[in-house]
Amino acid sequence: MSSATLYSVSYDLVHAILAAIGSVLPYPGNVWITNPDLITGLAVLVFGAILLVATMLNTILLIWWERKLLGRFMDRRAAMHVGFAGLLQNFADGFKLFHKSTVKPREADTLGYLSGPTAYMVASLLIFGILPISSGWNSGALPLTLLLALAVFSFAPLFIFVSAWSSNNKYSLMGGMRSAAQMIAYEVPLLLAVVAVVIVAGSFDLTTIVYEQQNYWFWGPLFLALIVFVAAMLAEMERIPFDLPEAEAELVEGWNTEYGGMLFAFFMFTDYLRALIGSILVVLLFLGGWTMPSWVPAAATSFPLAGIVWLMVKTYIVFALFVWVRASLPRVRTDQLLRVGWNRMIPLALLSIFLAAVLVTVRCLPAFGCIPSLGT
Amino acid sequence: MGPEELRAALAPALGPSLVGVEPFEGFAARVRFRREGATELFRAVHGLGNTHLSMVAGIDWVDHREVLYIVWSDAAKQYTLLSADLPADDPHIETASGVWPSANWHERETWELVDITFDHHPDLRHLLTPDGYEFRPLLRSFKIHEPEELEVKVRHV
Amino acid sequence: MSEMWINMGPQHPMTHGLWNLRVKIDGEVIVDVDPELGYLHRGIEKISEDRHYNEVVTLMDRTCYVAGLAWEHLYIIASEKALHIEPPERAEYLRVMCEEFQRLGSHIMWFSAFVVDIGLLTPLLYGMRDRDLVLDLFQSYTGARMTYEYMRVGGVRNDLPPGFTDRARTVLDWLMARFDEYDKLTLGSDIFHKRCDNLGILKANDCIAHGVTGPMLRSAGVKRDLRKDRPYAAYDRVEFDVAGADSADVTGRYLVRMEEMRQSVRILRQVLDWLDRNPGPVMARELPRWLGAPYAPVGREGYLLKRNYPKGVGFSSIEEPHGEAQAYIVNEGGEHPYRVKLKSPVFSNISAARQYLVGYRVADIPPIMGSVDVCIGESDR
Amino acid sequence: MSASPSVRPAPVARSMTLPPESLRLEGELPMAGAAVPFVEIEALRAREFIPAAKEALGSLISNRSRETLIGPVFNWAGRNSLFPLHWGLACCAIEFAAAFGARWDAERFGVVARSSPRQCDLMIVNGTVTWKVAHKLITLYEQMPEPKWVIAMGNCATGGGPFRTAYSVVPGVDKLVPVDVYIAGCPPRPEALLDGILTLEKLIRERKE
Repeated sequence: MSSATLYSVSYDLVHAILAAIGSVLPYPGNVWITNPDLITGLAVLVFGAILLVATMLNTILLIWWERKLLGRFMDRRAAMHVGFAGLLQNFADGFKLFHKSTVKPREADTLGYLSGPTAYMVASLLIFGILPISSGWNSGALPLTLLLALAVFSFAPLFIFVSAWSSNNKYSLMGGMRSAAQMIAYEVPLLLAVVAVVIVAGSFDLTTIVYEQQNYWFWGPLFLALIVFVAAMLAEMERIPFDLPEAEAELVEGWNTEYGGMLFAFFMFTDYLRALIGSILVVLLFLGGWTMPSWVPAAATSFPLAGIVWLMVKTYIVFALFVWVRASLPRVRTDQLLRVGWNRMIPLALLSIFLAAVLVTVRCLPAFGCIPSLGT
Repeated sequence: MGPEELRAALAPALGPSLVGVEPFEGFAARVRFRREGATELFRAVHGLGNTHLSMVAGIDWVDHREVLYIVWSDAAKQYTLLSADLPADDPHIETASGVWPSANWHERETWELVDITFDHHPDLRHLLTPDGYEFRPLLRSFKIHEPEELEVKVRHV
Repeated sequence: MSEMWINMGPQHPMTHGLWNLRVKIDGEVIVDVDPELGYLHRGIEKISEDRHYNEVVTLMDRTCYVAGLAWEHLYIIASEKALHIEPPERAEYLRVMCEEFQRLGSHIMWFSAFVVDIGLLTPLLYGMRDRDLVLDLFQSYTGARMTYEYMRVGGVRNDLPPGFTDRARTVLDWLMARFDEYDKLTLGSDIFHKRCDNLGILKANDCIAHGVTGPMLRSAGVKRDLRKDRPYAAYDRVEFDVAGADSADVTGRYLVRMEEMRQSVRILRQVLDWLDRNPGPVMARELPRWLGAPYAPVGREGYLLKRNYPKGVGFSSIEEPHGEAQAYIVNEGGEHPYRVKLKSPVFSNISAARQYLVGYRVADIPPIMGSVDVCIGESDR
Repeated sequence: MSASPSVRPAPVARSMTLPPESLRLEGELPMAGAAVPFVEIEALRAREFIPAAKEALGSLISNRSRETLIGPVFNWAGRNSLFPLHWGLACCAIEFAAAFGARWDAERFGVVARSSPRQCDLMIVNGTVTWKVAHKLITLYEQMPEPKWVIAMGNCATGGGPFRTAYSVVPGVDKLVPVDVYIAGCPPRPEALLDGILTLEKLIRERKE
């Protein structure tokens, strides 16, 4: 792959612009404006802005993708009159929610009510700073990317609970408590399933994990871990069949019952942000990230930004599977969900760790396949 | 079970409070009784296999009011109609909800719409009309009419 | 968390109508419930006292808005008895056809509402789609999708349009295939069984004591179906089986309703064949003049003409899609009924809410109440 | 510059640990890492910040450009994403549900029913309003954030319909909340409901902010 990274691109961009401005400025302005510290600072800002815009566009596209898919599953056509095939529908929703007044319940706790959704969104956006989306297209070579991403990912129940508690509504409170219990219960199998991947790949760095899969994607040998990871991820993303916190039938809208306007948009947006993160993590950990098998013609993998394109294609396919699950499964109950989490998922995850350890030792298992790149 | 058998079965337990048992279209019989013997009648009818009470209704006949109970027997596959006349100035009768729990809501409804009080009812509250609603709409004296022009004032709190 | 009361309703996605379920919960466990009705109390019984016999049919459609024709049928049988009028046989078959199609429509609507209570979104839309086919049939011979005003004292308003029976058979074939698809989407899923088995149990004794009827009662092992036990209209001339189950839980009610829909299709096929073979009049020949036209001149006070009218009491009891519905009509002469008393099965089924809700969890309320099949229009009247 | 008294105190240099002039290269400015002269400014408290920022932003955008640039965007957004309140009053609720079904699919126009009034901007009164539910309807309306609209669906919501003479029925929901669009029919067909929603979109388009 090319050696360019998102950061280097933004650095070069800022440098070129500032140099151009500096060349026409008189002394001492030209020296001041081409100062390397300034360029670094601005490059970080530009990097962040590009990432933010790309993330937002992708999330909105993801919402559109889900709405269209869900519509087709339901034998109807979903949004189609705003923009081409309804592509602008979610922009309209966003602008409208931005424009609406925000009603704060009189008895609500102001600090928690306002900061909860904001922190929820910011914490989820933070993960995109460290997710590698193609070779080198990340903020830098952090050795523990995966751990950091999952750590930030698991902040969410706290913020959900804060906003649910402070909105002073019984439905919100129950939704928030369910949400916290559910996320904490599924945090453990999620991390254990990741441990299996880490054992095989030998690194916590997502980039390394992806490169380990260049010859053989992990979904075959680590199928059990994939199942546990996807199920736990569904619970973490709070989607059907695990969407109890916002179970529409009994708790009106769950923990965001009292939220309207922009703060509701934050919640809605962040839910899909987390869905995007979850899908990307599935692709990175089990489906080879931005790499493609060798039988794919070279022309399809060598054009500029091919890595990102392939990663996003896989991500959207994985998300389509999540939508398929949503369209065809009923919702489970809280106690059943927690029982499945603690009684089934954790033993399965431990078993998958054991299998991974065996795999690393013997390199080949008849039923699970071989990992040729192991031990190199 | 025909009217005659029903009379034979009910008469010993009820005595004078049984006014009459007569044939009635759609029912096994129509049992007319006085309100003094209501509980005994309910027990006796329930004992004859009429385990399902399907409705309680009140009719305002202006000079008096009538309360109706329709019960169903799964064995005979027949409905039986029980009816009692109540004076219009003091319409009350013993509740049937001790014998048939399903009478509970029907009696609440009859109380609030036809103004027949059920003594010893466990929970005689408004059901269909709002709490504190003073009118008894299904009385003949309550006339419905075209609504007047009205302006609702909303007090914002 | 200590015990607290929460209001589920009147605006709540669980209610499927306008009522309020006050629930006392301890954590997630239901300790006590108190249903609150009356938000849709429109005084239909009172307005009926001010309407011509045929005008009351308009109100009956709106009494239960998912089973309008069944309620028309209920009212028409009672008022015909009160007025001593016999409908022709073809009209009786047409009414049976109406009621069975209405049962299909109502049960499919129930299916749509029930599956969304347990979180299944797709079958909701499938149900709405298939219900529209039944509504199209209604529209082709009554002219309306939901409020039909089709039945009249003494018969029905009009005969079927040409080609109707073939179209109806096509729809029935399509629906029979869809019922298997519904079963696959629900019964085929382990989560459905985890959610609905042994949930909301109401045993036969409690059902009878609390006046619960319809599919809820039949799912508890009591095969009481008024179409079989006390046949009305043409039900004694068609063959069908009474659906039943023994589990007395939500799954049992689901199975009973699905089986009832299949039996309805069976009845409908027989009725359509009969209708093809036996053309004839659909209104009684000798009707009083004032019944023929809904706006015939009346004496100034109404009672002036009273002595010319027959008097009587009419009672009818039919197996409505939700259960046993009854009408008790007092005719004291005149063009308006003196008293119309309607008994709604949903009213009794909700009144037993404490028996089948207490002890379960908050998350169980939607499936249980969904399996009761609440229609507030008829319970509040 | 001018002699007028300044309200704001003049900036005061606090830290004067600059390197001596002789050690500084020509043209170099003190940057991060070196000691910086600390300039005291009036700190705005967080609560004052929001109105101040709004004022500053408002002054950046002239009224005219607000009308010509921003207004249409929000107007377009508002009219194309109407979230009705998910509730059912009576008969019309069934047709309301049918309008979201597979055959009519109101989501094509961006109409998605939400259960919480806080997230809605359209209340479709789909059925008979009784006096018992009247104050709850008003509460729900009050809970919806501005801008909000009301559609009276069907004859009952418009004027009481066949139950107009009943003792318990409100003869028209416009007695309780302001209504924007009335839809005739008992009940209106789903097409009529969609037509009502599109009429409302037209009304919003012609509306001045």
